[in-house]
Parts: sequence; structure tokens; C-alpha cells
Amino acid sequence: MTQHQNHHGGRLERGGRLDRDQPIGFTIDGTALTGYAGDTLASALVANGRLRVGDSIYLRRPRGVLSAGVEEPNAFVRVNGEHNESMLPATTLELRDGLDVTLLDGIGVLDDRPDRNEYDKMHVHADVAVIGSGPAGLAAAKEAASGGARVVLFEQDFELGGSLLSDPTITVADQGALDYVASVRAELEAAPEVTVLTRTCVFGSYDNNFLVALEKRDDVASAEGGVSRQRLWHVTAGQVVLAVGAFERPIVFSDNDVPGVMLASAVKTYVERWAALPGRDVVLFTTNDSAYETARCLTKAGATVTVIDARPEVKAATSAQEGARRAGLTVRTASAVVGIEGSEGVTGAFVASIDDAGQLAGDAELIACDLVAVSGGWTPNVSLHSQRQGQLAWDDVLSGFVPSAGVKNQFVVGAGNGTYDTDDCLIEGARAGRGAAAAAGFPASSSADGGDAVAESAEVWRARQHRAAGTVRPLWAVPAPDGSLDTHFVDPHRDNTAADVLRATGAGMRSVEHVKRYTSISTGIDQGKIGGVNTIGLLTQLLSGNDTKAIPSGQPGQDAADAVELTASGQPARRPTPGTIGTTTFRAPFTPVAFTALAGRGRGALFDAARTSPAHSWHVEHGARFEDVGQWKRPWFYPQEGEDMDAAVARECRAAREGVAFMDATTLGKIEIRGADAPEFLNRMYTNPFLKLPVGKGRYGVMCTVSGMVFDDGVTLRLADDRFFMTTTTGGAAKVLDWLEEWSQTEWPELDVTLSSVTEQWSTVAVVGPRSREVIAKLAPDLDVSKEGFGFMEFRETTLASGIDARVCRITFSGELAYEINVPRWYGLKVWEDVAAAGEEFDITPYGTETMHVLRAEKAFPIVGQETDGTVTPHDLGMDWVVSKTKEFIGKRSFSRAAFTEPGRKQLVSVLPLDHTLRLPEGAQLVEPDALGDYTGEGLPTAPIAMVGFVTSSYHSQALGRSFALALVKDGPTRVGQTLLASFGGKFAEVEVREPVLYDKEGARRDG
Amino acid sequence: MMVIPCPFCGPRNETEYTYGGQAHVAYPENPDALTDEQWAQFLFYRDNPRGSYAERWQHSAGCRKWFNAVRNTHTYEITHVYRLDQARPDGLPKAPLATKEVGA
Amino acid sequence: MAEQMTVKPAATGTTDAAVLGYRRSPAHHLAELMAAASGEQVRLREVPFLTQITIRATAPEAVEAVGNALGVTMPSAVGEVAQGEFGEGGSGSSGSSGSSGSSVSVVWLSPDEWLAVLGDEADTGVSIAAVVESLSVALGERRGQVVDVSSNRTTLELSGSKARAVLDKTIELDLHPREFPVGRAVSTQMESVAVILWRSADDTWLLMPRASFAEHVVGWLADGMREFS
Amino acid sequence: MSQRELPQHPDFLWTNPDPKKSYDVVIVGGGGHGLATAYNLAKHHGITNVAVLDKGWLAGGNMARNTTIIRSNYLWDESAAIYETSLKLWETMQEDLGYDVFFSQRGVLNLAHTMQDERDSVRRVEANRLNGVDAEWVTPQQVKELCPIININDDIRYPVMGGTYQPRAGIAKHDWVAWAYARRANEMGVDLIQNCEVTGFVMDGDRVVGVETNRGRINAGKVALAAAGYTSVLADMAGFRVPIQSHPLQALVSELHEIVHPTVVMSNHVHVYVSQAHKGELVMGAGVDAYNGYGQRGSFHVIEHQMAAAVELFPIFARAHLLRTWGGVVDVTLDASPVMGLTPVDQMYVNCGWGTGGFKAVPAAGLAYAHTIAHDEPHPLNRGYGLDRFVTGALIDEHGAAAVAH
Repeated sequence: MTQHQNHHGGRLERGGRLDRDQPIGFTIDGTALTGYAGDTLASALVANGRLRVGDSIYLRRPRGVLSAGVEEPNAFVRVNGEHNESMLPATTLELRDGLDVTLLDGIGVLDDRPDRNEYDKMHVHADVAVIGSGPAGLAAAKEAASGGARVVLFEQDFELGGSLLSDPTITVADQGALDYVASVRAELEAAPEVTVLTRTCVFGSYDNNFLVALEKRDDVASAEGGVSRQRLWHVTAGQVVLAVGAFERPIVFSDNDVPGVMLASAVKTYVERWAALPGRDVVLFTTNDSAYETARCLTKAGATVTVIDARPEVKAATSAQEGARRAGLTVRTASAVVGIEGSEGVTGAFVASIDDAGQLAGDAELIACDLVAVSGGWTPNVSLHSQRQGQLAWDDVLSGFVPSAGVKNQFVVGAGNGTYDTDDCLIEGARAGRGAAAAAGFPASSSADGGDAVAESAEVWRARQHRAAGTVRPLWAVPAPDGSLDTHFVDPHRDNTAADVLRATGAGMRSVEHVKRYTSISTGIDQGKIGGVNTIGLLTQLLSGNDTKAIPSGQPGQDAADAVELTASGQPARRPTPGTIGTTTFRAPFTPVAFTALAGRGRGALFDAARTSPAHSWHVEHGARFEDVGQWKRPWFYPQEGEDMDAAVARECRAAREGVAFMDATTLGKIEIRGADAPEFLNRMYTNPFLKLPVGKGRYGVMCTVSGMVFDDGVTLRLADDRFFMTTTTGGAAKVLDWLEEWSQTEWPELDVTLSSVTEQWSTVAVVGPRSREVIAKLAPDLDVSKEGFGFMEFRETTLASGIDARVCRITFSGELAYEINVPRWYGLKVWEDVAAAGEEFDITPYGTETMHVLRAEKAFPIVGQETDGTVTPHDLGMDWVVSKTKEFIGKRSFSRAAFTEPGRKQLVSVLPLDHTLRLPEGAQLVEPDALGDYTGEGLPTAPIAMVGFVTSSYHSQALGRSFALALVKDGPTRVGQTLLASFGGKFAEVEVREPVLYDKEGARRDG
Repeated sequence: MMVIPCPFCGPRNETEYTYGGQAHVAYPENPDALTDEQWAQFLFYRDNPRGSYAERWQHSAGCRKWFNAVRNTHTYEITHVYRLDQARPDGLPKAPLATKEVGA
Repeated sequence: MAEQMTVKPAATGTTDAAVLGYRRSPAHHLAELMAAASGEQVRLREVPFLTQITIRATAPEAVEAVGNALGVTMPSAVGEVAQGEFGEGGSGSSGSSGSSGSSVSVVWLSPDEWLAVLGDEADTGVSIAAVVESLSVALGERRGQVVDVSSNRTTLELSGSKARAVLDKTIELDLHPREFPVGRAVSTQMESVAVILWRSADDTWLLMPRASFAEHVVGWLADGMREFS
Repeated sequence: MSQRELPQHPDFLWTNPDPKKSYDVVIVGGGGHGLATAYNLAKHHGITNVAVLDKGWLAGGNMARNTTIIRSNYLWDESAAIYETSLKLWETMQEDLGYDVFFSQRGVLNLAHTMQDERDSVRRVEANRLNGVDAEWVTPQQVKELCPIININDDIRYPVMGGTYQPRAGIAKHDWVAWAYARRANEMGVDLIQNCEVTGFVMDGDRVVGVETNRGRINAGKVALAAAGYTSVLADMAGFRVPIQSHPLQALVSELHEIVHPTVVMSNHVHVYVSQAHKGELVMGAGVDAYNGYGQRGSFHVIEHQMAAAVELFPIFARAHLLRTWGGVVDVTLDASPVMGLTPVDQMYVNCGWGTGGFKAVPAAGLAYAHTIAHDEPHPLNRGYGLDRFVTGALIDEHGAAAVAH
């Protein structure tokens, strides 16, 4: 593909920030090449004479390296190896020994092998965060640090210096540019409170100066693990100094995407920083003075340079044009490159004169060359500023959007603020550094670097910026001799051209956001860094009607010369400017970030806490299978050798109903409540009365939301007149405490009530079954466990045989005689084991949540979250008895609304499949037998079939010897005895509606 | 990242807080005295301005105290933070139950 | 109304040593893991069985009374921890705890909530029940609460020159000595797990998560320690 | 391997007129709902003297910010009815509007990670089927067959226990949809007025007769609000309240990748909602931020959590890159169902509260809302969605019933 290989320049014999003693071998598309330590992949390619990279994504046009930085739209690679990483720009990829890459055609390929690298996160707090280490950033950091402030300096490159790395020959603060960088670096690294982070890109800027940055640590990451390959920094900064530079804009002309067309500043960077010469015969096409520096360094490197300057002749002897001529260059003014010769690589540039309106003013002339360096002007990098809703204003002289209204506690300095003179950057940076340090409470110790003893007004400073920038003549689209705009690339990554923009305006698009969407400009990987402002400029030109040739006519309502754009004040501006058109929105991230780096360490077991009870190890040892209940790991069932779940659950159920079984109930939420008004408070929270609950007794209660829906339930014990011990559901523990706190604090602060969570202070073992009394008698010899001596819903404080103090309650969630033993959690395992030992002679059986569910369902005890879904009232559950008719409580008012009093509510019943072996799927819907019409379950019914309810719980009952289910059914209690059809998976089964409670209706078993 | 100044614990990241919606919406003194329309207003209607908004937050990962904050819902800037027993700063938006009823 | 019910009052004597021997701390089973993760630069261990009592009080005189019972001036602002001696030699002896004493730290948790932390009763001879009793008497009928939460949380100690680096990976708060000096303790969270974070010395930090989260917190910390091991 | 490039948009979309003095109907809000409503007014009710006003650029709100998931597998009858009507209209939209909207019926999987997820899923599937909505429960193995890149192993904290699958569900291209409606409406005479912000309403007693805007007064026979999260601000001007709260909702895309993800996967439990768009970018929705916000931005930690979940479920996403994040303003009601119907102001109508369902509802909402406006009474599809349900308590609680977001 590359007959042009090695046609271009190559590595210069000296110079550059390279370690020439350290050659680095790498492979691209199977070809072995060599670079040096200090190279990027792109600089090594340039040094090897290879500008050509992958093809463009849709048009399959050959493309070359365009830039030397994060804005690169063409040069993307996949890094091969154990873990392929896709879509990395060659311009920012540090060259490493053995690097093996494949060029991409604008699109990535995801590797499906697991990424075994590590990624972590770090939080850092800074008094002053300085982003960017060019001259402005270094000056800012140096000043900010001088008074002892905590300063963090972020640099996305692997070297500090920013633009100074490409300007090594200039003098900065009376020393060589690189010496200056080294001296500031040394100073910063010596300061105890300063952190310098290279390879670290701040990609997100959020409210309150919260910054997010990604550090690439391939240089330190270890194969053994522990050290992350990338680190996400969460930065909380008092003050932020944005010193993030500017992007050079390409120029939109015909075939401006041919390999060998490169940004002028990138050319300079390759030559100066990496001693890599991108071309030997160079046409340099510029709209401004800055590119003359590129001409100078190219000449010095031995290249021939022809300057094509879009601007008319500037007569002043001090002009850049004259300077270049004096240096022996050919400078052609009022001219433009209007086309490129060559497709796989530049072999020549067509150059023509242009008139004041930017139209061609003569025939094009071909100048042979192997590189076209372009400079369309500069665009301050405003991404981070704009992510914080910082305002921008279009500056005609600078020909760019510059920050206007600032962001609170932020400073924007240097090229990112339109300050392009290095000395001015130092002044502006230092001033911001001092300002930030002072605002952070650590005034800088050093005095001014000079030049700003009296700070200029914004206007004076702007004038200074204007003088430094010189004259810029923006060329939003250079006409081609054939009038076509089809290969005038505006957004190379998305393969969008000026012709696309023209179509957009012709279609009625007036907003830049619409143009973006109509074309897809700025949606590519560089997110508009390359094409954003050129699009806006082009749009301005098209909507102004200046370029009459470019504006189609005859479209209804499309007289573009009359296009109306509104200014911020809402007044129509007949002549749009880039400022009135405005930019698209800048969003994080500034540069792409791997998903896995954002995921960090929170993977696998660390994704979310798994909460365990003190007896967890026992459950594991005894073969429990676990169920996730919220964050808790609860034993689900304990299969024995050869048992499936059904067999295990049947055995566990039998034990509980016929002998004795025990369950870990530690996960239930527990809240200690104290206060003179605690009874009143509970009375308002629960639907049933609590004022008269005697000390020593417990009561089951239901809580509702304000809108009357069941919210949680549980048993609350009265420990003393003013002390209660509330239990909640496992999943509801946190929300119930929050709920109580909210009402206590925000609505009824006058009530004397205090709440504390003791969920994990206590470990709870439920001992269940006809023989549980015997087990408890052994465990708690001091306790009178007789039916008379220890009644249902009572509790006792006692000392167990082991000497451990315990609170024993007689509570049942199965209908059987049952006890709950509560002990401080650190005795939980011991007491669990003691229960197992005491019960051994009765063949005590551990059971899990599944058996618990079966047992309670046989008794129609609802489970909040299973029988309820946020639309179910206590009445719907058949629990009218738990709803007071007299007292006021939360939710009560809602019950008198129409939807709660009219028939048709779904209410709890049990349903029995006529086929006793059929266990209905939970969630099966219920319909009336004649509701199906001719629907057989095949495919879908032609019209909706009315549903009357659905199955909430469904099990096989050991006690009943058959399958059964609970269901919420419209007017359920009135349907008892009716037959309904359960619908599931395209099948139907007849079920009989029954009263909810199927087992021990009289409640005879709870006393043993 | 919003940094919310808890009146008791000082500034902490929003991740430590629970949002509680509009402030100063008192539970009705006597719910039974309300019409269904009025009750619906209490249950389901909250102001939703673009701009200054008095709202409730709980410092759930810290002192667990509820407090009020005035925050701009567009800029997310918090201009006032005050305890439940402190008066609402002057000039803030009205309380919701004061506005007209909705039928339809 | 319920006077006929005899709810046994909490014992206030010293717990039997054999009984104390039955205790298992929440990170007991993680000791090996913690030891393996520890090295020269950072170490992690559990400090088990500290006596921890939640104190809730609102009235100034109630706050003063419980402070007196503990022998401290109750801290009044976020981050503050008061230190004192409970029992023998301290002003807070309840008279029922025999001849033992323990240093006590009182951590401010909210305007009306504190956590009193004392040594393991097996070491100090000061029983939890004795502290609860003493504080309950001090609080009296006034609004508030005294609750034993010794089992509710455990205490993990992270120490060493890289301890802060490990914490900075996971704690959002500013842990710089200017903002978080030695002796400061606050409620915050670690990857959405609530913890009390307490800087007990320059390079020593205590984290107190609730007991069921011990495994997760140890897992996070150990994972973060690996690069320093 | 060549990548799919979408065809170009038509050469002409719409005119940009100045507002007239008066319209029969002024629709406030030029998003999907406003545009579809205008189209339906013109198409089905012969009402063409209509203006759609937008304070910014057309379809620049949630229409430009959503993750384009289209499905109808909602639990309750009322929801299933309107979303299934919508889905059927999606199936014919391309012909109806003469514009390719790239409705790709690649199916949507809703994953279950807990036993209660599974119960809720089965319940929803069975209800869907009886309501004529294609839906099925699928096992983890079937999940894997439908979407081979999903990790169904037990090595993650919340393993996949199965899911529901709606084969006819899918995604579309949002701008194309909005512009399809805009172009047709414009062709039939509807004026699309951009950069036109409503600053007040002109009343004649209890009746609205016009709107004040930054481009002057516009008289209106009827005024229809279709402004999503901004409905509260407008209703406030009109003197009534709507029971919605506006929250930030974030979404994100990766760079372009060759296609690896054949369907749409949603997991409420771990907050992952992901598809791979036509051109190859991964599109993901995040969870709703808890607080009220009109800032069109949310909090970054929400995205970090989501990424952890995404990479757990889809190990292949590890090396994809986050390219762009953005935020929208979702207007949510307490029952997570929309409000559509009459208002206390005569001749003023409201359509809001769609939460994360707005995009998929566009065609049916346009149909029902146009009917409501034209006849001054609700269409059968939105009879249950009036403000009165908050008074009677007859909520359509898609939220409480653990239905799925997005």
C-alpha cells in the first residue's frame, strides 16, 4: 500500500528528546521498525518515513498522520498482544519495546479475551490543580506551590513542557526552554506538598471543581499484579488553573486528507521534539503567522519550504512574510492550496491566488512536494472550561472561541485563553498561580516574574493577545477549481466534507447541532477537536450568503441570505457570525477512557459487598446453597448427598413441622427505640395499635407508605415502658430505619423518641417445630418454657447454659411452636453450634429461606416484596385485623380514596392446581375460564385477554402433600371455590381459589 | 460531583447524602379533614422549578441528620443550608400547598 | 401495666472469662488473609472486641451527665474525639464494676450521638454491662439512648507508611494531616459501606465497619495493599 | 470489513418561517412528542394551522439524548396498550413517514439477577402475552444464545438467572425519527418555529388564547404542552401544577467498533442498559440521578458504577472507550407512568411524565395526544393517564411493580 514508504523525510541525525542509546523495536502491520525511547508510535513512524496510516472509515480513502496529539483523527491502531487494546491514537502511544500494532480504518475491533490488567482509583485533594504543563501551566504551578499550597500538576504527555517541547530553542525566563522545564520540574518535585502527574489526562470537569483524570501507568505496572495499569484520579480542587493549550485547525480544501497533509504545528513537533522529518519538499499553507516557526525549523532541518500565505502581502518589514523571505524562503501571499496531487501520498500541491472574497483569482499551479503543512489558525482547547458551563465568545482577531465569563474558582491561562506568546503565557500563568494560591489560603511567597506588577484590565490583556496573534485570515473552505466540495474534508474521522455541510444548510438546518446530526461531523473519535470550529465557520459563511456560489437557490423558504439566527438576547442577527451560531456542547470525556478503567477494582467479589452472618462459615461447611437477599448471602437450602432442591426442602419442611429445625435469622433488621413518646411514635408508624403493648411482649406490625401501600412488617418487642426493639424484614432494614428517622426528625421532632440500628449487634437463631421446646429447655435451663410460663409473643432475658446472656422470644413465622434466640453477634456462631448440639438428639435440621417460604406460605403469611409490589394494601392481604379503624397512622387517609374502596382490588387468596403435582411458576397470570375465547396458547391472542390476578408464591407442600400457591386475585375472597385458569408459557392449568390459609387454620400448632 | 455542606459535618460529596425532595411540605395536621384532591396534592405534587429550590437532604453516611438546602436546579449551586429548626431564608419559593388545586 | 412481667435487668458484673472465650470477632476468619496482605509498608489487623456504646442525648445537662459518667467532656463538633478514663482512677466509676478501669474515647457522630469506645472487657475488666448501666443512670429519664453496639461493628487497624495511600484509593475524604489530623474520627463511607474512620496516629488508621461488612472491607483494603506488599 | 454507513438524510427537511400571528393549535415543545402530535393533528384530524414552538433547536431535548430503546413489554394493561400500539406504529413508521428511521427489531433482553427479579419477570411476561405483547422468559443459556457476549457464569456478584426477551423490540435512530415527523408535518402546513421560548400564556378567563414568546405574542385556539421536564415551568406560568419531578439522566457512547452486540440488554438490578448502534458505537443509559435537576448533566460516579456493572456482564466491553457522556432531563411521576389529558385550563392540554419511556412512546403518544387535543377528550389509550388518577389513587404503578426502566 505504501509506495511512498521512505519517500518522506526520516530521522534527523541529531536533536530531539530521544534516548538514542536506547533503540526500540516495534512492529506495525507485520513490518519490524525501530524507534527510540522518547518516541511516540507516530513519531517513530514519521521517523521511518511512514505517514500513511489506515484508510478512512466509509470512503476508504488513504489517510496519513495529521497531528501530533490527542486530536488525531486518522492514525489509530490496535495494540496486539496478550490483551488487545483497540482504537488508540498513534500520536499519544508511547513507544515500547516489542510494541506490535495493527493499523485501523477508523473503527475498532473489541478483543473478547478477559483483560487481566488491573485498574484502580485514587482520590486526591488539592488546594490548586493545574492542568497542563506548558509555559502557562508550569508558571502557574511554580507560583501556586511557592506558598505551601497543595498543588497537583497534571500533564497528559509523558513529559512536562507542553508546547515548549516543540520550541526547544526559544528562551524562557532567561534560560533555554527545556532548561526552564527541568528547573521548574525540579522545584516542584522538591516541594513536599506538590504532586506532579505525567501521563495523566484530566478528562472530566464537574461541579465544585471535581475533576476526573486518567493516569496511564504502563511504565510502572507490574506483571505480578497489585500495581494498576491505569489509575482513575478523583480530584477535589479548591482552585483550578486550566493551562490546556490550543489546537491548530486544518484548512478545508480539496483532497486535504491525502497522506502528507499535516498540521504545521505537528510538523514542527515531529522535527523539534523527535528529530523526525515528515517531508523534505514542503508546501506550507497558512492563514496566520504561527506556521512560520514551522517553516524556520524545517529549513533548519534541511527541507525546502514554499510558504503559501492566504493573507495579502503585509508590507511591514517586521512581518513574518518578510522575515521568511529574508531567510531565503519563497513566500506566496493571497494564495491558497486548492488541491493535492497524489492519493496514497502527497506528490504536489495545486496553488492559486485568491481574492478578497476568498474566491479563486487565477489558475492553479502545481508545486511538487512530499508534505503539505497547514495552519488554519488556532482553537483554544476549551473543553474542560465548557464542561463546567463556562462561557465562550468568538474573537474575530484571534479567529477562535475564547473563554469569556469564567467558572467559579477556575483560571484559564495560556493558549487555552487565546494567549499565544510564550512570555505572556508565563505572565498569565504566574498570575493565575498566585491568584489561585491566595484564594486557597496559601499566598505565593515569590514575587512576580515581572511584567504584571499592575495587572492589566481584560481589555488591555486582550489587545496584547491580539498583537501577539498577529493577523489571521480564516479560510473556512477554499474553493476548488472545479467548484466541487466533495473532498473538502471537515471531519476526516467521520469522512464528512464541506459538501455535507452545504447539503445540511440546503435542507433547512440552521443550528450547528442540527448540522452535526445531519452530517455526523464532530461525533467521531476526536469529538470535533479537528473539525468543530471549521464547521461553524463554514456554516457562518453559508448562512451569511457571502459565498453565493455555495448556496443553492430555489428551495422553498430557503433563502439563505435571509436566514435568521438569534443572538443570546433573542434579537435576530441578520449576518450570523461564529459567535451567534455557537459551538456544540462540550462533554466529558476530553479524551476517550477505557470502560475498564472506569470500572476500577469494583469487579467480581468486590463489585458489591456480600454481607454474612456470624454462622456463615457453618452454613458453608454444611453445604448450604445461598440466595442473594439484598446484599446478604442467606442459606437457601442445605442439600445432603444426592438431594436436589425439592428433596432438601421437603426434608427441611418435614423437620420443622414434625420435629425441630433451625434457621439463621440474623439478617432481620433490628432497631432500638427509646423515649417517653416511643409508644406514640410506633402507634403512628404501624397500622395497628402499639400504645398498650405490655412490657415483655411483642406484637406483629405492618407499616404503610403515605399512599397506603404495605412498606414493611415485623415484630416489635417492648423492653420497658420507654424501650422497644423493632425487627424489620431483611431487605427493609435500612429503609425502615431511614423512614423512622425521617418522620422523627422532620415531622415530629417534638416526640421524645430516639432510634438506633442494632441489626448487627444481635445474632438470631430461630428454633422451630414441635420439639423446639425441648431444645430450648436444654439451651436455657433457667427458663420456664412451659406453655403457661412462656406464652406466645412473649420474650425473656436469660442466661444460656453456656453462660451467654440471651433474649429469647416466642415468635413464629411457620405456625409451629418456635423460638428465636438473640445474642450479641460475636456469640452468634457459638450459640448456633450450641443449638445444633442441643438438638442433635432430636435430629434438628438446619433450613434455609426456601423452606421458610414454604412454611409461611402454608400459613399465608405474606412476604413484603413477594406478595406485595408497592400497590398492595394490608386489606388486600386480608389483614384488615392489623389496620386500626380508630387511630391515626401513616397511610390511613389514602384508604378512603375511590380506588381503595371500590371493588376490583387484587386480594390475597390461595390457589390450588387441580393437578396436585403441578407447581405453577411464580408470576403466572390468572384468567377466568371463559376468557380465552379461541386462544390456545399458541402465539399471541388477537385481542387482550382480561387478567384477574397472578401467582405470587408457589411451592410443593410437604404438609399438604400437594402443590399450592398464593395469588393476588381481583376480589379474591368472593371467588373462593371458583375455578380459574393459570396461564404460563403458553399453557393453561385449572386452579381452585381457596381461603389463604391452608394449614392449621385454627392456629393449634403454635403452642406445641 | 456536588459537594453539599452538611450543617453538622461540613462539606461532603453528594454520595454521602440521601435526597428528600422539596422542603417545607408538612404532613397535614389532620389528613382526614382533607378532600381527596387536597390529599393528592400532598401525596403527589411537589414544586419542580428550574432555579432556586428549597429541598431536603439527609447526611445518611455521616450524622444521619436531615436538613434543608436551597439549591439551583439548573446550576446545581447550593446557596443556603439550614437546619430543620431554622427558618427558611427569605425570598425563597412558596410552599406547595399554597397553590391552586388541580381538577381534571 | 406490665409490671408483672419480669424482664431481667442487664447484669453489671464482669463477664465470665469462659464466656468471653466464646466470642468470635467479625474478621476472625480473615486473620490469615490480613497477615498475608501486610508487609513493611502497610499492615492490616483486626482489633477485636472493643466495647462500643452508642450514646444519644440532646439536653445539655444530659450530655454533661453522660460525659461525667465517662470522665470526659463530650465532644461537640464533627471529627472530635474526647479521651478519658472510665472506672478505677477515672471519674466515671459506676461503683459496680469492681476494681478495674479502661481508657475511653468518645467519638462525635452527630449533634446528639456519640460512640464511646473502651478496651475489650477481657483485658480491662470493665464489663459492657457496667458501662451501659453507668451511662443509663447518668442519662436518666431524659431524652436519649444508651445502647450496647459492641458487636455491631468491628475495628480494623491499617498502619504503616503506605496506609494513607491505601485509604486514598477508596476514601473520598481529604486525609491530609491539615484536614485530618491525628485524633480525628468521622463517619463516612468506603465504597458505599458506612465506616467510622479514625486516625489514631500519624500512620495508623482505624476503620469501623458494621460487622457483616467486615469481609468486604477487609477484601477491599487487602486488594488495595497488594501493590505495597 | 466494511462498516455500515447510514444513507444521507433527504435533501430537504423543513422551512424556517417566522411565526404567524395566530394558529389553531400551538404545541409547546418541538421534541418527538410535539412533532408527532403535530403530524397526527394534520394527518388524522385535518388540523394543519399548527405551530410547534421550541425554545432551542428542534428535537434537541430528550429526543437527542435518549438511548433509543423501543419495547412494549410493560406490566400493566394500560401501559401495554399504549406501548404496544406504539410498537406497531414503529413497525410501519418508515412507510408512514417516507423516511428510513432504522427501526431495528433486534430484540430486547431484560435480565434477572435475583429470585424476586425472576418472579417479577415471569409475571410481566405472562401479562404481556395475554395482552398480545410478544415476550418470553429465557434461561441463562438462552440469554447466552441471544447475546453471546454476556457473561452468564457464577463468577460475578449477581449472576444472570435468566431474563425476559421481546423479539419485536429494538432500537431506532432518534434524529431520523424526529426529522421524519418534522418533515411530514412541515409538508402538511405545520410551522416549526425554533429559538422561540414561551414566556407566558394569554388567558381569557379560564381559557388560554395564546402564548407570549421571545418572538412576540402568538394567538392560539388551543395550546398543547409537550415539553417533558419543562412542563412544570410552563404549568407554573399557566397557574396549575403537574405531579412531575425533573431529574438528570445520563447516557454515554463508545467509539465505533465492529458489531459484537446483536441485541439490546437491560439490567435494572445493576443498572446496565446497552445496545450497539447501527454505526458500531456502544450506547448505554445510566441510572437516574436522585435529585431534581435541569442541568442536563449528572454525576460521574453514576457512570463509574455503571461501567463496573457493564464490564462484569460484558467482559468484551473492558477495552471499549468512553467517548462521550451527556445528560438529559427526565420528567418522572410518582407511579412512573405518564400524564396525558386535559388540564384545569380550558383548551390547554398536557403530555408529560414519560420518564425513560418517552422515546419509545412517540408514535402512540402523538396519536393519542392529537386526538385529545382535537376532541377535547382523551383517546382510549390515555384515558387512564389523566391527572385524576392521583386523586382517586388509581395509579398505574410501573415503578412500584418493579417494572423496568428505560
